[in-house]
Amino acid sequence: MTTDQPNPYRLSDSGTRQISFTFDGKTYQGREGDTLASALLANGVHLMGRSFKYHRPRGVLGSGSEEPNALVSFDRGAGRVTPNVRATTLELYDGLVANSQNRWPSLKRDVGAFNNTFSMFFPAGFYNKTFMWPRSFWDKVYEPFIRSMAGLGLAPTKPDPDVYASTYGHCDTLIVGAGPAGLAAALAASKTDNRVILVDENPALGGSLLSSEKASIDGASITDWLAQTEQALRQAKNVTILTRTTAIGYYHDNFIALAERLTDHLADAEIGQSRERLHRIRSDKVILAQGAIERPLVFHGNDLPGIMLASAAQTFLNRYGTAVGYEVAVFTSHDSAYGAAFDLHDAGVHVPVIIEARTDIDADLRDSAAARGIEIVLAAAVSNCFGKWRINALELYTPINGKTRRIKCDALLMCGGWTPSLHLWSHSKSSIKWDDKIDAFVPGKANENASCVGACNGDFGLQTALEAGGRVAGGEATYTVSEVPFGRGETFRSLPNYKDVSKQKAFVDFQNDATEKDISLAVREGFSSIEHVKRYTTIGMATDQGKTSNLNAMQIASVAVKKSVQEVGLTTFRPPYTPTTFGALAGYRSGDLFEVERKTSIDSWAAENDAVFEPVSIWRRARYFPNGSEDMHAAVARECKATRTSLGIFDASTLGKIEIVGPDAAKFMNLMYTNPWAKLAVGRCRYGLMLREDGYIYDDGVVGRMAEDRFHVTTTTGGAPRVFRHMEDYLQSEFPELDVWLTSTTEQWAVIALNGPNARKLIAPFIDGIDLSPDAFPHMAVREGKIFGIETRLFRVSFSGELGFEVNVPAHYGRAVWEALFEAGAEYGIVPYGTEAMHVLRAEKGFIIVGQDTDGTVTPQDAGMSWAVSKKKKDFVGKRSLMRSDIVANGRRQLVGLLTVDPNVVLEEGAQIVADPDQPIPMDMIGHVTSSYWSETLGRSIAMAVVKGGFDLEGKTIFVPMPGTTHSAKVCNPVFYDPDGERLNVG
Amino acid sequence: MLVDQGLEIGDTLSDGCLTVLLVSERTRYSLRIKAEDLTAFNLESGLGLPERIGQSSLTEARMQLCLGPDEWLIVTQPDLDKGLGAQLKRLSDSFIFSFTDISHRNIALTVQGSEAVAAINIGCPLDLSPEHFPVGKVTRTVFENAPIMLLRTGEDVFHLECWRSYGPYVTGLFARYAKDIEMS
Amino acid sequence: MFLIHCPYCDEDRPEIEFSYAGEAHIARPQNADAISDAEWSEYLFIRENKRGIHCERWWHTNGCNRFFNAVRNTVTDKFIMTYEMGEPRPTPEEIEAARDDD
Amino acid sequence: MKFSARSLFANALTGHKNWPEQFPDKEPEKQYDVIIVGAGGHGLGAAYYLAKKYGIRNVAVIEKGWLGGGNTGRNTTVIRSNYLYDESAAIYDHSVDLWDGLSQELNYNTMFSKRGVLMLAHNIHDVQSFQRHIHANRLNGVDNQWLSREDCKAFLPILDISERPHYPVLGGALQMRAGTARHDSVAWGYARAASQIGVDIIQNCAVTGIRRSKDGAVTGVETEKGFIKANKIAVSAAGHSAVVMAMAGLRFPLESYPLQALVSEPVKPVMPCVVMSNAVHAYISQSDKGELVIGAGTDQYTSYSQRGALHILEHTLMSICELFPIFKRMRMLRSWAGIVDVTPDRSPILGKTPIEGLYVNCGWGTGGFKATPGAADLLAYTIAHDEPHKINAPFNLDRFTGGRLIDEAAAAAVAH
Repeated sequence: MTTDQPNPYRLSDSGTRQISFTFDGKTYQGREGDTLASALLANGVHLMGRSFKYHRPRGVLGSGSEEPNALVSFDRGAGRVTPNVRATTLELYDGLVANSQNRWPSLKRDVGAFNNTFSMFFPAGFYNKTFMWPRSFWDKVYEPFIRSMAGLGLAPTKPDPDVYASTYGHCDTLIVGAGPAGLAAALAASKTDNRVILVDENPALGGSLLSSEKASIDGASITDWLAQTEQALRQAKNVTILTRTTAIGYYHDNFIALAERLTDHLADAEIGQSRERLHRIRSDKVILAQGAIERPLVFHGNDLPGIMLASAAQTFLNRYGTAVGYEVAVFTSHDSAYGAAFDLHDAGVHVPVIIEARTDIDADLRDSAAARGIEIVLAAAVSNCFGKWRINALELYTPINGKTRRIKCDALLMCGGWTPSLHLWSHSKSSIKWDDKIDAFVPGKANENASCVGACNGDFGLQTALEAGGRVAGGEATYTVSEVPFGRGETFRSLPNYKDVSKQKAFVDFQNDATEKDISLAVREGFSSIEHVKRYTTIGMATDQGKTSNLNAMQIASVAVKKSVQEVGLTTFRPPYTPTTFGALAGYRSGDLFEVERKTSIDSWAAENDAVFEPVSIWRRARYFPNGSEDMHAAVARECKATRTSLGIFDASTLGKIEIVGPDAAKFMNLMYTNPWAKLAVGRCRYGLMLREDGYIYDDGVVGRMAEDRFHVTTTTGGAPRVFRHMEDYLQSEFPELDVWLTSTTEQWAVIALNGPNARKLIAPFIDGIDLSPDAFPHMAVREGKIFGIETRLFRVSFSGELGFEVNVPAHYGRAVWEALFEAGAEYGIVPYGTEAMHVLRAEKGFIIVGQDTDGTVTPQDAGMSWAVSKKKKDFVGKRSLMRSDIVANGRRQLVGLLTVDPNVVLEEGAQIVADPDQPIPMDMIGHVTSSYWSETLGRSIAMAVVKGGFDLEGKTIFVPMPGTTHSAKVCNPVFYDPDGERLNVG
Repeated sequence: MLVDQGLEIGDTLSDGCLTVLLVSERTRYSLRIKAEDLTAFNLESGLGLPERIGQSSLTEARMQLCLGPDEWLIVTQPDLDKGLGAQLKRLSDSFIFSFTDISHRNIALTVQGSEAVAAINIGCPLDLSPEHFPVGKVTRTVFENAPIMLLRTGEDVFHLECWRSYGPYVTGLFARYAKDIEMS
Repeated sequence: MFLIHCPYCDEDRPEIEFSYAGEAHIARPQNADAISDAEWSEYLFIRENKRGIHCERWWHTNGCNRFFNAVRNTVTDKFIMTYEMGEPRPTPEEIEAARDDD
Repeated sequence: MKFSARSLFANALTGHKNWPEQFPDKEPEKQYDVIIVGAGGHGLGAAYYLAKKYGIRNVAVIEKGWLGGGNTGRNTTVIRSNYLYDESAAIYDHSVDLWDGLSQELNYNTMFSKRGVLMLAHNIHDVQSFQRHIHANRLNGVDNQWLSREDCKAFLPILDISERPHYPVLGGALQMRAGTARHDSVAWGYARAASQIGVDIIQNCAVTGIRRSKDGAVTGVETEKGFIKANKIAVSAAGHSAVVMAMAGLRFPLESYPLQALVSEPVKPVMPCVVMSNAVHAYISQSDKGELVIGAGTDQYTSYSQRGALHILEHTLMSICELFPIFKRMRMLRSWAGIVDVTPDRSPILGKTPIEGLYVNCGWGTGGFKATPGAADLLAYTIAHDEPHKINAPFNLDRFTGGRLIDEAAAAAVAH
């Protein structure tokens, strides 16, 4: 036996490059192609982690994604630390750094291990039974303590600098798993005209083939067959191969999520290169070839480092050239472990004993063992294991004579049978059924166009898998295979031990430290459903989601509750198959691409002119334009004053716009809005109020009639999409007989609002084709013409109470027209204003903002807008609801104005109103402040509020209790400024 | 045209396999007419609007795209195809239909190259294989958070339209994908 | 993400192009003024919320912009059929004939 | 056997072999005074309070599956009471009052952790809306306070308060008395306590019909285990409420939607409170086990499949990554869905029905867990007195007829 010098447990030099890596601060040598686990094992390091609850020392249990024990923190620099990575799947690169977790200060000296010493006090569910007294200790002592014990790996502390990708994909056949069954399926499918995607979570194709050296397929060695197969598949134009890709979840209608790892295996993974990619695949047909996972045996001491699944040892040997020990014992109840024992023996490892739980085995196996000089002890069990950081001996127990025997070993392999991987199958809501022959669940009826093939279908053995794979993909493949027969096994619901069961620690769920005893306790305490057992013991809830534990738990529970395993059933499989990076699920959609940020065509001007922005739905809007060091208050006061006295300019482009066209347009408008539309003349505008069918205010906006059969509707900025939907819904579902069509034109038009006495003077020189004189173009009118030679829809409307125009121009010209107007406006001291000044100006006039002064529970009557509701129309959406008993009842909250007794007090928006400020808490609140501002124009504060029975309270004083003080205010009409509307005609 | 959106693309994003170009100014009309009137309308107008959802009729000067059972988008090159607006206005005397100028509502991108399909599929959930999405097919769909309209004009060429304020988001996604191609 | 057959596009399209629009075949009362608050609130709020075969409306928002009807099994989430707005509710026999779930 | 550190110690010495069953699974008797349909936290709790406070012990709780297996065991365990309207604040605050001390009351540690719930404001509308809540809560005596952007950062140092274009943090509303509890323990604790005072818990027994007398009053339930007589029947079946009510011939203003949640792998403590962001539909806390517990929005369609779509989770996680860029490398361990029954005004229906002897507790939507003790107590009161308590009186069915809705969702509506 020759070994690698730096790797004392490396049996065969794979010929790949030697590289170095660091684990817990110590540098080791490994080889390219290693996983962290295989490299550590090659160095003779078995202790890789600590368990969750009892902090017990742990080594690898498996060799792949099923691993519950060997979890490490993978560290590639600031913000790039990933906790809880399985050492068995972490691909080694030169310079890799990883650290063990859930231990302090070090893996060998771990303070938390005292939990293990006192584990008898911490059985499953213990926390329900204690920490209750003294009561005050819970918040201050117990709970903080429990929380401090939480978690496995360290939480991240810095933002992740890496980026992620996401994509959609489609295919005819998606094959999950590139073991023999998956490869055979892919080969067969590659010969059709189907589009095929083949995915495997490993870096290489082959699955179990990579661990089975001795077989041959069609006369070729496994290595050669794999190479040929891969070449054939890579050459086939209709096949896409995705390695390092995990199928994480199976969703409705054959929609499968795949997570592809792109850079974790690279020594120089640049920042900016996508780290992972989420594939969202729709496939006509799905072939699941996910194989099976070996089950541990549940016996006292089965969690010491060095004790692992037989198949894991076989994989470490055949795939990584690494011996998990040189004195390797085997404990099994299934034939398949013999192959592992023989491979190890044949590679030069001493196998002192195969402890066989069954009373008899096939003669072939017995002969093969005898030929190798390996002792088999039948009807026996391991009753104890010795060693601190790694097993150094086991105790063999033969119940028939009650004898025990101590056997030295440096590793112990176990095999309790095999569990077909039904995770994705079950995600798809396909059924499963119990198969007595293999003591496991196998696929039942498919709920989608999907099939399971090979070991995950309960069909074991290489030839079986290959042929099943070929057949399921439509091929008639036959393979000539030489293989070690997979054999069969027997399941032992409990293994013999001379110790009392309460003195045993036989682990079922390794990571969560849940034992056979815990299951019995759960059942004893009345937790008879398997879902209860899971939740009570936490079995299956660790980061491996019970891949190695669920079936054992179910079988133990079935004995405890005295039911058949079918009756006990399995807990639900929940996506994802393996833990999946949040960033990958976010994909490209982070930072600037997290959400659309809509900007108007004038936005860039605002940015250049130092606007302060605010988000309004997904639009970015200028909130105010500070001059130099002005604060918002000063800027808004200045903007308002300029608008009231001369001229303000405002970007109103974000308002939603819908063009309503057709001979029945007015009829449709009549149904959608509370106002009457039939008699609105062409060229005139009207304020429109829209309700939901329940009678509450939904949206509002000015509507212009452009022609008999054409309306230009505006909506609130945030309301545009839902108003469009609301209209389409009624048009298509309730009023399909109407000849009318809707077109969203929000972004067709840039809208420049000019308000102030000089508004007309400003535009007059640049307008063609419109008579701007007050008589020809009155307030609430709309005309089509040109401005600066550009087509415009010019509205004479005002949301400020001043003379106002809204210049609509095709969006592309928005900024140019704005700039030209701004330049020309210099002579009037034109001031750009933002949404904040707009809000103040409209509040001074008592105009509502839907969503601020109304909140989805306000009717037109409540808002004092009965004037906008047609009394004559037979029908409009929401009409009937306005007659409901509680809607017409007294005491509804009504929109009023408020003037604080102290004019300098600006009430807080959202502040609550009471009639009696001296009452005790809870107070009887009669309303709240909806809008509140400092009005520079009026030289005092103003507010709008909804108040119970508010219309009748005009002139009365109400109170606004604030922390430490109570403000008083008088209820008034909400039109604070120019109640007769004379300003509309000034200028 | 899109200076205001901070978009000044028109350059190749990555090594020829993916090019995303801003389409120059176009005139666009949304045309709505009941399906039962279409035959007569086509006869009278000579427009030759395609009859089924997803179909298009394409010339250099004009694209006529059927987006819904009663909905067409007509996109024209303004310097090659004048007078459509006037023609539609005339037709409104004889037919009940709707047309609305939305020239400025949309922007258009040409997405082309061997990576065009993959690039669009990063955010568009449709199957863009030629069997499912042949040349000439058009539809509204989504590109992650952006509603888009997608038309295939060639094996590796797509005409993509979206509302103008969605432009930077859409091109931003393409730019990220282009970076992925470059770095991989 | 469902794959939904749009009866107007006559194609299976991904769910994210669609918006769910609630239970189908709820007639808006024509005589709203004449009916009681209770009857009106029934129209507004009462829903079958059927566990099993459910008639519902969808809107092909980012597609052909049409509202349409669907029959879906709310237990399995499988669509049984879709049909154009205005078509009557399919009979139990028609639904049974179209089912391929269980 | 009373649960305590002492009994735990004593049992440890005997190998934990002497713990009795916490809640024996019973076969149904022929008749009960009260039958409660649905053995979630609400139903089990109602049975407990009926027996404990009102002396009505001949009670059965009938469950289709396993107790606590519905929304009780599927939610993200957020508990808070800082609701806007007086009616809502009263009902949820009543619940929080009961949460405090529930462990001692039940002699079962439900692990109510008052770690604080911080709701983030991302735009001016949020700020206005939160201020309105805070002021209303203050005058209602409900704890809720405004934190500035900087205060939020001080309270939760891992919060990213940078000025980003999307969903910047402008401040937040913090309820310190709010927090989380251990969901399973709540169901188990109520089940054990109720069992101990005589309540029968009958699992794996679906109700298939509700029988009524000629004059319309209920007389009992048909079940998979036969007919069981009772003159008072309370339905507390969350997502399946409409299905059960239909058995009595009642149609309800309810729709059932899938609601998904997920947890990450466990990590050491990093998230000391609960954070909610309504604007991006995400909420997050860290369990005592170390998992980040994350709630998503509902799917758009009604369903009973307990299965949701991937894009809902994608959206939730992209929001979480945006709010907490340090979590981008965290990994989703497990995701699942519950069925939430939602009323038109997003407030529950808790009280009598038009049918004599039939009571209902439903429509809690996404907020049912936090209400568990309160809803249970009020349902018990309503059954015992055959009339609602003043706290749940406004949550009647009639409000939909007259229009006096309690619309918390509308009050938070975003517009303009």
